[in-house]
Amino acid sequence: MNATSRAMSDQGPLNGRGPLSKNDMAALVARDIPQGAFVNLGIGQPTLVADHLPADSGVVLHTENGMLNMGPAAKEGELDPDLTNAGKIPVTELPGAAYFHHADSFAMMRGGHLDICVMGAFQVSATGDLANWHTGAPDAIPAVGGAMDLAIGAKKVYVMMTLFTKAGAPKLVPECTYPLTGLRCVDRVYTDLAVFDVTPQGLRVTQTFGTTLDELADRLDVPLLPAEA
Amino acid sequence: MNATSRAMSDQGPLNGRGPLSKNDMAALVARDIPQGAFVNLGIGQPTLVADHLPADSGVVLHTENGMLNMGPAAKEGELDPDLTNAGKIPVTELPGAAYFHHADSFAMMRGGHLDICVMGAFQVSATGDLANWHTGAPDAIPAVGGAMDLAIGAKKVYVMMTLFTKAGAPKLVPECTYPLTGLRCVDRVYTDLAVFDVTPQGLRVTQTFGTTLDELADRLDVPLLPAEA
Amino acid sequence: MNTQLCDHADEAVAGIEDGSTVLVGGFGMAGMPVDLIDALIRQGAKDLTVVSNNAGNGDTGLAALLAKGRVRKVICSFPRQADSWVFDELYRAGRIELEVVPQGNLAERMRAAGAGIGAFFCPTGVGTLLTEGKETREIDGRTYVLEYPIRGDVALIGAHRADRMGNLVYRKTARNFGPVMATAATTVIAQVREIVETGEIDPETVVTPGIYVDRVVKEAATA
Amino acid sequence: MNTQLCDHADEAVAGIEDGSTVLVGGFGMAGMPVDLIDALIRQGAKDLTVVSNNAGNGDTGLAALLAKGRVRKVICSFPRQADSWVFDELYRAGRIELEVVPQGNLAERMRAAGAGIGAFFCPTGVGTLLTEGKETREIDGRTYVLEYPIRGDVALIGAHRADRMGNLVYRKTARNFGPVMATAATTVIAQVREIVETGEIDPETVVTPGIYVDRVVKEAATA
Repeated sequence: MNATSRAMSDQGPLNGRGPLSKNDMAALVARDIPQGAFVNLGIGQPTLVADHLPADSGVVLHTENGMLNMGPAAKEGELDPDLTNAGKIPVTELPGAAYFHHADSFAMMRGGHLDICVMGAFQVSATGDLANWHTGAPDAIPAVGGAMDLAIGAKKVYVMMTLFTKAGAPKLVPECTYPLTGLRCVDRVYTDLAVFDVTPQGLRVTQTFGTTLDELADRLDVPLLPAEA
Repeated sequence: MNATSRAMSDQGPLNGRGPLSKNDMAALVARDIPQGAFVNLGIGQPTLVADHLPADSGVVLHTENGMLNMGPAAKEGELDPDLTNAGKIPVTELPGAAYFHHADSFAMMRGGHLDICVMGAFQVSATGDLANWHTGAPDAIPAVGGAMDLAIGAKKVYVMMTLFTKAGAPKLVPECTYPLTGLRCVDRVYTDLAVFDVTPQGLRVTQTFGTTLDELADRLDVPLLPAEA
Repeated sequence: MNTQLCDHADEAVAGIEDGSTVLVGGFGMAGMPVDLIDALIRQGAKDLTVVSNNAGNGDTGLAALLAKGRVRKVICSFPRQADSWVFDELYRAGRIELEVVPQGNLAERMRAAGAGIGAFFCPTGVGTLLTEGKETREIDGRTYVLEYPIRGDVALIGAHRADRMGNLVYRKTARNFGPVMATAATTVIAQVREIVETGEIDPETVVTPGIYVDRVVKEAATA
Repeated sequence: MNTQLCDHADEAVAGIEDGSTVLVGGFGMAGMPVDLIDALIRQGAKDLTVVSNNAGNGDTGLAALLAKGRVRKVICSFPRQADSWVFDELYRAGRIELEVVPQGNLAERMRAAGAGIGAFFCPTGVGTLLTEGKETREIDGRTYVLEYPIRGDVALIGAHRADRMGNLVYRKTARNFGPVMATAATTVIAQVREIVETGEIDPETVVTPGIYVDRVVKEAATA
C-alpha cells in the first residue's frame, strides 16, 4: 500500500529555531509521517518518534521480530517476556495487531510493503548511501541485525542523526568511509541542524535550525541545494 | 521426518493371485505405507489407498491445497465448500489437522518433508522417469496441477497404474514417449500384474500377480531383475 | 494507507485498468472471490492477464470473464477440467494465450514477488516441457531451474473474516492462494463473509495482516 | 514418523552428534529453548556450528554452551550485545568463527532450506562487506546477490503449546525464528510450556504442523 504524502510546504513551528534536541527531531519526523502509514522505527533514537505520533494518526508500527501494530513500551506490571521490540525492550500490543514469523516479517520488509523506516546512522553519503552497522574498527565485532534488510526494503528510508560527531566531523559526507549498510537507499536525513532530501539532483536542504544554508555549505564537503520555493 | 520402512519380506496374501483390481492395488500400496508416514495421495485411483489404511496406522494425509490430517470424503450432510481435496472433492478434517496456504504447502512438498506420494501415470521409464500430465496429443490442453512438484518433492514416489494400456501397449517403457513430469523420480511401480522397484541396478520385480517374471520379460521392452532372496 | 471498507463490490474493483495483471484467488470454488469477479465483468477492464490456479468452471465467475473476451492470457496450473468448456473453446480457437505453471511454482513465484526475491532456483519441472529454454544450474549435485517472480497489478481474493484494519483470516482449504496473492499485487481487494471490529481477531491467528489489504467488501450473499 | 513426546530435555537432545549444525530459536530470550540448550551442554556434543539470531547473553543458555568450548562457529545477525561477553572474549581470542548474516537473509536462507529452493537472488546487502565475493546479477534494473540455503542437522526451538501430534503454536513475538527453523533441520526438537490432547489446537491456528516436529518436551519450570 502506498501512503499519501503529507505536504512539506508547512515548515512548522521548529523552523528558524536553534539546534534541535533528540526529542525535537523525533517530533519533526513524526510530523512527516502520513496518516495510516506502516512504519518501522529503528533501535535507539528513532524509537522516540512513536511518542510524537498523534493518537489519531492511524500509523501502524512494525517490529522486525514479527509484529504489526506494536504499542508503546510496557510499563511496570505489563512486562511480558514473549512480547518485545527489535531492541528486546518489552512492549505492548494494540488492537488489530498481528504476529508472524521472521521469514514472513522480512519478506514484508524486503518486498516493499513498509511505507517508511527511520534509522540512525554513522554516515550518509551525498547519494544516499547509508553506513550504520559497523565502525570498521579492527577490533569491532560486526553485528548487523536487520539494518541491511530495512535499508533496501522500506519504500522510504529516513535517517535521524546529529549532523556532526562529537569530535566535529561531518556525518553527511561525499562518500561513506565506514562500511556500508546499503547503497543509494536513504531518502531523507533529519539532523539537529537541518533536514536534507536526497534527490536525483543532489542534497536539498529543506529546513535549517539555528544555522543557514551558507553556514552548512561551509561546514560540509558536499554540494547543497536550497529548498524549493 | 523419516518414516521407518516396513519390511518387504512378507509378500502378503495377494502374492500368486491373478491380476489385481484397482482395490487390490490400493490395498497393496496401503500395506507398504509405514506407521505414522506423511503421505500425499494423487487425484483419482491413488485416492483409494486411504480406504485401506488401518485405523491405527497413524498415517497423516496431506492435500496440496493446504492441509495435513485430511479425513475421508465428506458424506451427505457433511459437505463444506471450504474443505476439499486436490481433486476438489469435499473431504473432512481429522483431529490434529492443520491448514496452511499454497506456498507453505508446496514448500512442504518441495522441501522433502512428505514421506510418500502415490500417483497415477501414463508411462514410467526403466530409470524412474515419470509421465503423467500430458498425452502429447497436438489438440490436448496441457494441465499439470501439482504433479511436477510432488514428483520431485516427496521422499518416495510410488506409482499406481495398469501395466498395459487398453490397446495392450506397455506403460513401463525404456524411455517415456509422453512429455515428462519428472526425471528419475519414481521409486516403485504398483501394477495389476506386478510390483517393480526402481533401483540403481534396474527394475526389480518384487511381486507378480497371475503372471511370471519370464512372461513379463517377454511382454516388456525393459530389462527386469528378479526379487532378492 | 488504511484499508478501505467498501459498500459494494463495484466500489471495490473501481479503477482496474485495461491490460492489468489480475491475480485471482481460489482453488476450484473454495476461496474464489465470485462477487469481485462479477464486479470486474461489470467494470469492463479488458486485455487482462489472469493468474489463477484454474481457468474457470462452468459459465460463471472467471469463466464468464473469459467468455466476455476480457482476458488476453491465463497463467495457471490446471486449465483443463470437466467444466472448463469456456476456456477450452477460446484456447482451441487461438483466442487466448496460456502459460501453464506447476502449481507450486505458481505459488512460489508470487511469494517471491511479495518477498522482494529477484529469482530463485527451483527443482520442479527440470527436464520437462514446462521449463524448456529456462536457465538451469546444478547446486550440490541437483539440477534447478531459475524461476522469476509473478507480480499482479491487482489481486482479487476471498477470505472468511476481516477486521476494520484489513486483517484477514481464512477458513479451511479456502485459504489456498489468498495469502500469497495478497503479498504479490499492488492493489489487493478482498471479499469476506464478515467484517468485525478491530481487536476482535486474535492477533495470533491473523493470516494476512492488513498491511497487504487495500480494500475489503462483504459478500453480497451475506450482506 | 509420529512426533516423540519426551519426558525430559535430556531424552529430547539424545544423539546430537559432534560437528552438527544446530539451529537455535529465539530472539533475545523470547522463544529461546533454554532447557534444550542446558540439556545439550550436559549431552556433550562438541565442534558445533550454531545458527541463531544472537550469540548468547549473560552466562547462561547459549553463552554457557559457548563458554564450554563446544561451538566452533556461530552464524548469526547480531552477536554484539551489552551482555555478550562470553562470545566477545572467545571471538577476540580467535577461538570461535563468526559468520554475520543480515537478519532477513538468515531467516530466508533457512526458509529456502526447508522449502527445497536451491538458491535465491536477494537484494539485501548488495555493495556491502557482507556480500563481498558473492555472485550478483541485475534483474529488472536492480542488483541482487545469490544466497544459498542454511540447513541444520538439528533445530532446538521454543514454542508455547504442542498437541500430541507435534502441532505447535507460539505466543506473541516469541514466534520469531521457530517456525522457519522447524522446516530447515533434519531433527527438530521443541520445548513447550504445555502439551495438550490432539484436537485441542484449532487447525486454523497451527503455526508449525507436526510434520516438521520430531521431539517435544515440556519446559521444566512448568512441568
